[in-house]
Amino acid sequence: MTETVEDRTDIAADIESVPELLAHALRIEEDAEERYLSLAEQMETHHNHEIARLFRWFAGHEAEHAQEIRERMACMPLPDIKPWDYKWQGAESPEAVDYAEVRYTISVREALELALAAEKRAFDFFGRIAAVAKDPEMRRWAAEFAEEEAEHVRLVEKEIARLGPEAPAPVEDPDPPNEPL
Amino acid sequence: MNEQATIKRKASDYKSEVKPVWCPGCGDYHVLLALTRMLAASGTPPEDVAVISGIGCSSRIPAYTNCYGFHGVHGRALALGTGLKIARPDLTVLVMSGDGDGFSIGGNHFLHACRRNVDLTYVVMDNQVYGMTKGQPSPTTDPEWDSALAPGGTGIRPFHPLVIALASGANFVARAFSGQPNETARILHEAVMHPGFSFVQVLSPCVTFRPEQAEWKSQVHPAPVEPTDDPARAARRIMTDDGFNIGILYRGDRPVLTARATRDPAPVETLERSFAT
Amino acid sequence: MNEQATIKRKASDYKSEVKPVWCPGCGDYHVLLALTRMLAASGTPPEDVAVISGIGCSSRIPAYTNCYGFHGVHGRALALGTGLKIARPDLTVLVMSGDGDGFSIGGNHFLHACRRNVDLTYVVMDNQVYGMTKGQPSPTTDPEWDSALAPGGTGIRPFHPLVIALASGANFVARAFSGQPNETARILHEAVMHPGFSFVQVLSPCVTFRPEQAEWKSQVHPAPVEPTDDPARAARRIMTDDGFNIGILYRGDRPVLTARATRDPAPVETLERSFAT
Amino acid sequence: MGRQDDPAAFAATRGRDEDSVSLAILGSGGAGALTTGGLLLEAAARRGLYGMMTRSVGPQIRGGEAAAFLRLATRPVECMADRFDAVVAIDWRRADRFADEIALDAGSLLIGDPGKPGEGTRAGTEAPPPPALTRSGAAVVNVALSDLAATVPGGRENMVALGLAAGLIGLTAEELDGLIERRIGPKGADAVAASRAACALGLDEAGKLPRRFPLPLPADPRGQRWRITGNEATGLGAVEGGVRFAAAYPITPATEVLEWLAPALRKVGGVLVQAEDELASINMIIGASFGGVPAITATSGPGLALMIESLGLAVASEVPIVVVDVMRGGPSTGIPTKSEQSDLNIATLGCHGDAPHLVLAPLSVGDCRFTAGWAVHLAETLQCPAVLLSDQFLGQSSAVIAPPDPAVFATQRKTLPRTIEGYRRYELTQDCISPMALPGTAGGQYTADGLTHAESGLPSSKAGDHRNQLDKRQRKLLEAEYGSLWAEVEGEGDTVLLCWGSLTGAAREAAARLAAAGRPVRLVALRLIAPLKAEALAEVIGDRRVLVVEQTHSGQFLNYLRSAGLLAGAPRSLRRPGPLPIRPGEIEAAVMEWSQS
Amino acid sequence: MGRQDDPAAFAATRGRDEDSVSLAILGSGGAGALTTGGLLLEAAARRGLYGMMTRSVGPQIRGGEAAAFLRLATRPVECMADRFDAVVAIDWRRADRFADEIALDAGSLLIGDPGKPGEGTRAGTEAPPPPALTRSGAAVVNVALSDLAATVPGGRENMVALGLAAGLIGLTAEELDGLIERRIGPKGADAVAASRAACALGLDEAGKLPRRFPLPLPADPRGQRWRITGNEATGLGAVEGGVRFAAAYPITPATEVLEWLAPALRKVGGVLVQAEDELASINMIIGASFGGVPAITATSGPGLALMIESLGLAVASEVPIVVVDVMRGGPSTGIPTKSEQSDLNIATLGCHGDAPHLVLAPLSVGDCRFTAGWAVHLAETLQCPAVLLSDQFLGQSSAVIAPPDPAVFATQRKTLPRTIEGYRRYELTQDCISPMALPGTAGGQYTADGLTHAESGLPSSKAGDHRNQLDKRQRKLLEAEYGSLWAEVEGEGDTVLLCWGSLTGAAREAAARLAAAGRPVRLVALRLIAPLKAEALAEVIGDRRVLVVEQTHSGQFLNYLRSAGLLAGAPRSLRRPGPLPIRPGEIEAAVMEWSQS
Ligand SMILES: Cc1ncc(C[n+]2csc(CCOP(=O)(O)OP(=O)(O)O)c2C)c(N)n1
Ligand SMILES: Cc1ncc(C[n+]2csc(CCOP(=O)(O)OP(=O)(O)O)c2C)c(N)n1
Ligand code: SF4
Ligand code: SF4
Ligand SMILES: [Mg+2]
Ligand SMILES: [Mg+2]
Repeated sequence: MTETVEDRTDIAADIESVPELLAHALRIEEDAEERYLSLAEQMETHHNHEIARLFRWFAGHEAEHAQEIRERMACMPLPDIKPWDYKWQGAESPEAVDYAEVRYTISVREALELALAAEKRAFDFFGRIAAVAKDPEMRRWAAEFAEEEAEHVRLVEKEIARLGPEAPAPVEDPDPPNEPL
Repeated sequence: MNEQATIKRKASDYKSEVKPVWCPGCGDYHVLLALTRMLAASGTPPEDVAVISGIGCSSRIPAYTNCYGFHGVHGRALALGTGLKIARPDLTVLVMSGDGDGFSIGGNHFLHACRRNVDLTYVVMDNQVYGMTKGQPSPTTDPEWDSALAPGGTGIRPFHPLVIALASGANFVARAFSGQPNETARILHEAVMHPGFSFVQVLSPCVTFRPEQAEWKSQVHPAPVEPTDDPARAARRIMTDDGFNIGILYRGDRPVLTARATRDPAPVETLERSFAT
Repeated sequence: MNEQATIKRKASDYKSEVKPVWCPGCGDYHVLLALTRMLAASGTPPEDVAVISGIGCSSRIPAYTNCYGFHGVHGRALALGTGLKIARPDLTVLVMSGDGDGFSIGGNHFLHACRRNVDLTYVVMDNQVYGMTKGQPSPTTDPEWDSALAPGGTGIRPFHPLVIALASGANFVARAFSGQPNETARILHEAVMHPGFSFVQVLSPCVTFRPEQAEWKSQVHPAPVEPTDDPARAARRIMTDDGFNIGILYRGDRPVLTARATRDPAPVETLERSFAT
Repeated sequence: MGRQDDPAAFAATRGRDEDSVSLAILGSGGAGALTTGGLLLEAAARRGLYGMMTRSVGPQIRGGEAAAFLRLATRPVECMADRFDAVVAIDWRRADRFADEIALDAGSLLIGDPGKPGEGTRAGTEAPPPPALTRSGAAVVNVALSDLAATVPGGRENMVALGLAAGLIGLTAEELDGLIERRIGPKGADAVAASRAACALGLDEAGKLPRRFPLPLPADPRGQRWRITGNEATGLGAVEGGVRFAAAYPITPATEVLEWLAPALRKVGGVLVQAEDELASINMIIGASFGGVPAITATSGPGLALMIESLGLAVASEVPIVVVDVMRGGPSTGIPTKSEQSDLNIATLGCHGDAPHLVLAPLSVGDCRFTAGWAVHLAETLQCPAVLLSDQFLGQSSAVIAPPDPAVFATQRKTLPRTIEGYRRYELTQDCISPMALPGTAGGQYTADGLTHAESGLPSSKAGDHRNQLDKRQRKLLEAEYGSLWAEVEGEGDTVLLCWGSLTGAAREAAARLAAAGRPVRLVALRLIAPLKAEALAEVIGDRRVLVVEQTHSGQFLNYLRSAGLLAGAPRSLRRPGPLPIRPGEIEAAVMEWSQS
Repeated sequence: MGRQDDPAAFAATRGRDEDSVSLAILGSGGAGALTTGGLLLEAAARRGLYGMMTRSVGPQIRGGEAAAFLRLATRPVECMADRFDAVVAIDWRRADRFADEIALDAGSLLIGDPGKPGEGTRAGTEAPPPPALTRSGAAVVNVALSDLAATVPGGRENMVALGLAAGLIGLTAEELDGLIERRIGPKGADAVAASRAACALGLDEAGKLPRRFPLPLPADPRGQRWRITGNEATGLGAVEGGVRFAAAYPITPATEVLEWLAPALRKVGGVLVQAEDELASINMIIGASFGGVPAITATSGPGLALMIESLGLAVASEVPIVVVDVMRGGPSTGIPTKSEQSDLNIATLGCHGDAPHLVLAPLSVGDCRFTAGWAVHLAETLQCPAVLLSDQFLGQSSAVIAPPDPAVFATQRKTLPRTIEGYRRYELTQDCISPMALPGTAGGQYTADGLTHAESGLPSSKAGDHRNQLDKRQRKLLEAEYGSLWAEVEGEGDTVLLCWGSLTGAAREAAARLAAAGRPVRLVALRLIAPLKAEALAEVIGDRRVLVVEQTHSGQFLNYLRSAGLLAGAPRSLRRPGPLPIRPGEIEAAVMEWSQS
């Protein structure tokens, strides 16, 4: 009842079974998809259409991913886990971009870097389970998920590389609130 | 109306089609997330939930949910929610408001809702500023914060919502941080489950007028001790904490105010009797 | 305007010709006595004192004094007094109100006046009932007290004014009993002298609607310990006392909010400059 | 000082009303004048008479000077008379304070204890009643009430006064005995005996009076009588109309509505909550009604002022509520214990923005029952707040009447019965009423909003949405069916007496007298103030000239009617602010005067 | 949809205004449309032109779609024009949202980046602007702003747009360079260079446009110009009028009054306090003014509603205060960012009881200065609250004008200079103004009261006292000297255009055009709403027919005038609620139509 986030910082290691692991994996992808969609909507509402498209593209990826997992575990009953009982290491499922990191003037590079960080967190999550789980089958699953995330990381890194080395100037808001008339 | 409570629901079932107009980066997105996750976990059908608010950026939240909602006038959400809950005890009533709405203009209702202890949950999305009216100091704003309305700062001691809640008799008192949506969902869940008046202050940054609140992420930390059921102790703790203790801080067991409806109501005609001479 | 402060004055110099319409036996007579004695002792000329009130039996007090008075609307005395004191820092401002006026409809101003810490004195004549409207429960009324509006009692936890005052930042907190007019005068005197917002709850029985309050006389007792300057400690003490501790319970030293008026004001014409293109 | 302010001068011009008798019973600090008045009213009711009692008290919470004003009659009465037949003073001490309110003439009697003269009257040189009363020419009768009471062990002056007053109007010892038995019985046999004896002494004294005003039996002596105040009747009508939730913040003179509702609602399965202030009370009832439970609050001017912002919310979000305003003297704190009709402005036009809503006014104490019920019915069916403008006179007068009509309607809020696809809370419909989903109805979820919204309820700042919803909310009121209930229209004549609310009783009585005097007028008393049935009103007025009667200083009612383009042809205005009521004779006189001019 | 709601249909019937040019600059999320508009306005001001800019934004707090509407002219302008000459879109994305507000015709230009078409427009098949704009027949001109900007290192689209718009109205490169230097200078030389270069590209593009609307120099090019909003002007006028205390609770669109006052008051030795709510803010200013310091607060409809109870207190206790209501769309939360005149009811008649007080309305952005000062003067001299009815249009429009008139009065509250025997605060005096003792004055002690009181200030429920004080408070307003300031009366003709407040600009422009067209009318614009100068108004109307123009749904102004017995002969009403303003051409058309019928 009274345990708190911090208490659970390192509890990814506590995942005890394959179904539990799969439930986490599925949640990770679903959350990531949902988050990207929501961010895309925000960008549309605030007219940053370029980034909106980018987020939708990521969302599509995550959706595919989630679907794959769903198909693979179709006959495996997964445990019903309350949002706060997932064994993440941080405040949120690792692959979801933190809402707080996003501004409406965000640039492509910044968006990609956020995505990269998210993919890396997911990779770390699975990687850690793959390293510490006792159940070999869990390790196998985790390693497989970790590899997929690694694939994503490379993909995003490639995109960032394509942007070229020079960092684009941060976009300032030419219509700040309270602009005097 | 709870017959469908066993259907498994997803957080998205509690979200409406309406796209929020909050600034990207606003903490309120996380609060919405936490709210819908909490409701999904509770399984209460969306039609049995009412989300009541006042006016402010934060108070826009009802229309973003798929529950019944009331976007009332500035500062009166708690009174409206109280009337609703007493009249319709079958509903889950969440009152959601901002620090301006809830602690400035709505301060009196806060005091008296705590005392009254009706079984509802009060969530204040605290960004220490009036967001909607573009950046004036709220009761929880730092006295030094410079703004157009208070150049150089207000010089006024911030309002301490948790202490006031305790002092006025809230039955459940917690602090959450929007950047931890799952923990926030858990706290909201406990708040809803706890009988009586539950108060949750959610630190929810305003990226636009208080960009410095991005720091909160690294400042929050779990409350170091268990929740207590002793209000004096809880108050002392909270009065001396750093404002970033996250968790459930107090759980009381005061009797809940209910409508005391008669089990078998008399027919209205019986009321005439007293007038006969 | 204090040049006459050395003239020796009597309590009666602070009483007007107007005969109170309070019920004989009402505690408010004693409060009036304490007030005028205090003022006489302070020597402040009556024209430099303003007594501001709301609506209620207790709120009738200004016209019974020979000071400037404002008998405002129900619940808003503190706001009115705050405006007056900020605009006219040279005056001694006393805001005097009842438990309904001050804690029910006026609760929000109480919270924020405590925070704001303007140098005025707030006296609430608490009889735990709405006297003027003939006997309804007030926020400080016992939950079991039976009345026409709440047959069998409200079932609601009483409001704890001193705790709320502390929690909101009052700079001086005391409890007095009208039946001890000299002690009350002393407490009021200290309250007025103390810089910042001072709050004094005066238990002042209503003989008409709460005749049982005649008992208070034997229930009150001096606070067993010295006033503290630690609000958390003061709160703990008060939260656990029996409600009849009389005396000064807390003295703080928060900075007083003043108008921050410029020493040498600029001519109004200078304001035009910003509009020129 | 005009004639209106000088009751004596005024009374002198009026005759006695043959069907009724009017008494004032006075006393200071605990003399029991109000109790005496109440007992007398009850005795009259038992005999099948009709009647009305109002009271006036000093500023003291208790123990102040008090007056009970009674009018007892063989036919229904809805206002006080022009003059008093007699004043019975248990003591004369502060009788001067009530002089304004007691119109007397040479036919009146001033009966009281010579041992307790008025303040400032010089013993020996002057009669014990204060000059403000004696200068009417009324006959002074000294009855040593306190000496008489002293002859009975445990006897009290007010019981002697009761007997005296009862005798004055022709009640019998038997009638009084029964009353005393019922009322004093619980205090034991000794008390009953003492009261009876004291009362009998009073009855004896009555026999010696120079004049008496005995009332015959009423036309229907066996008819049932209720003793009820307007505030109680308002509560009753509201509950009958379906109200099951009330939020309360006490205020004079509305508190009794709330105090009546508290136990009554509990009995019938409803609930009353005490709020921290009026801002809370109106929002609580909006919340309850949003949840589907018909809801009410009651207040007076200052409280209504605080509710105004949220009244607009109820208009915009289309949540039915009933707000009772029992008006008192204004502005600001004003005169809390006296009647005035000066909240008409705020009730009709007090909201910011264009916020059409219902405003109704009961036309008599008994009509509070009907009009309150109708207010609930209209609010519920039209999804709109209704302000019920009662006043201190209606609210706090104790009337003895035949049981008043209840409002019987098939009240049904137009709700969303079941899930429909694409539900829009604020849909533009034929009758301008949008079906309202109640929480708990699956598929009906929406967010009620005070922001300008589209049909869906979502905020919109589009000109079309704004206008559509404004149109809808205006039209639903204008096009609703009010039948003939919007006003009472009585009689024929070349003049219309146009009034509203509590002045109806006086106007009706004036109309009756004018008819009897061969100068018939048409009475038009508005029960529905807003929306104003302007066309119907223009029609019942026709080309008659109009005398607008109201209890305000600025002529709020007159102005309101004119704002609708009515009364183009020089209407006359008979108006006065509180605290003194406008008497039937004044209205009669105004019509007569106009006829002569 | 009537013609009024269809700007295209409407614009088609109107001609171009030769003295002014009207531009809309659009953009979404951070495109910089508002900044661009502001710069353009400033450039125009520097040239000695006149102008006005309003803005419209999406519901997002920032990063939403935004539009700057500009009208620049060689003569003073007080309203927006009927139609726009050109739209410059940095992008077309949510341009549809503003279509209602942008009246265009075949003579207009739609200039924008083809690479950023409107949402939902099908690339290739349709022009980039949304159909809602193109169906006006306006010519579409594609200018690849973003490609152009990309050719300049650090160049931004909105700077290209600035150059384009500047070129369109005939501003020169030199004028723009100076502007950029001043505004961008602080960001460094690179930024200045980039902006200049981008701007120059825009100017070049302007040269290629099919049409341009160059403005000549104004008649008085060397005249001083102020750039000011109505909210700022209100603050300025108030301080000039003597205000030294303000209490604030933020609300759109009044916040800027308060935010302007905060530092300004501090500068001149006054103070602004932020209150916890509007109940507090009005009571704070009552307190300050009771202490002798002229005091103000500013709010909008919802806040005014909360202040109503205490406004009545200020009336009854005769404490001067000024309450600014910057009106927005109502009822309830309504449309906070759009203008409406629908708080007339609450401002004039919103109090409970009879509570006469001052209501004033500024007639233009610049007049906010004068009328605010006059409001302070009247409040102080008449010891009465004044409500100043500004609105979102006046308050938030940025105007370029000649320095407006200040209100210069010898404002002096009638105070008690020294001790007098038997001082009575509410004494009945000849001019109905009772000398007011300020705290600190020995012998002047009294208790101000909202209860009905005697001259002494002590509570009274006597009819005479009540009436005397009601009379006095009414008469002091009615008999005060307002000179000719109560209204602007201009021109002759058989028709009166009757309006108030912010609609004056449009009505005045309509009157000028009608006069030019040989159909002169008389303009009557009320600055003093209450007390209504009914006789003077009747006189200036004479037997002319009357067109009442107002921005409400229910015709509040019309009804208010009729309530005073005015306008008996069938007036016409031209009215519409917000958010769309009533344009001069509509008023002109209504008069023309009436003439023909
Ligand atoms: C009666 C009234 N007063 C003032 C306002 C203006 N107003 C709207 S929201 C707001 C403050 C909102 O602050 P908060 O509750 O902290 O919400 P946030 O926008 O920060 O989430 C104010 C003052 C109003 N709508 N109604
Ligand atoms: C706005 C408003 N609401 C309600 C009232 C009615 N009212 C007058 S005094 C009072 C309560 C007074 O109680 P308290 O302050 O405790 O004073 P007491 O009479 O007990 O001394 C109330 C509810 C009012 N005058 N104004
Ligand atoms: S202004 Fe602040 S509170 Fe409002 S939406 Fe933006 S970030 Fe959130
Ligand atoms: S009612 Fe109570 S509070 Fe009022 S004067 Fe009488 S004793 Fe005092
Ligand atoms: Mg906030
Ligand atoms: Mg009390």
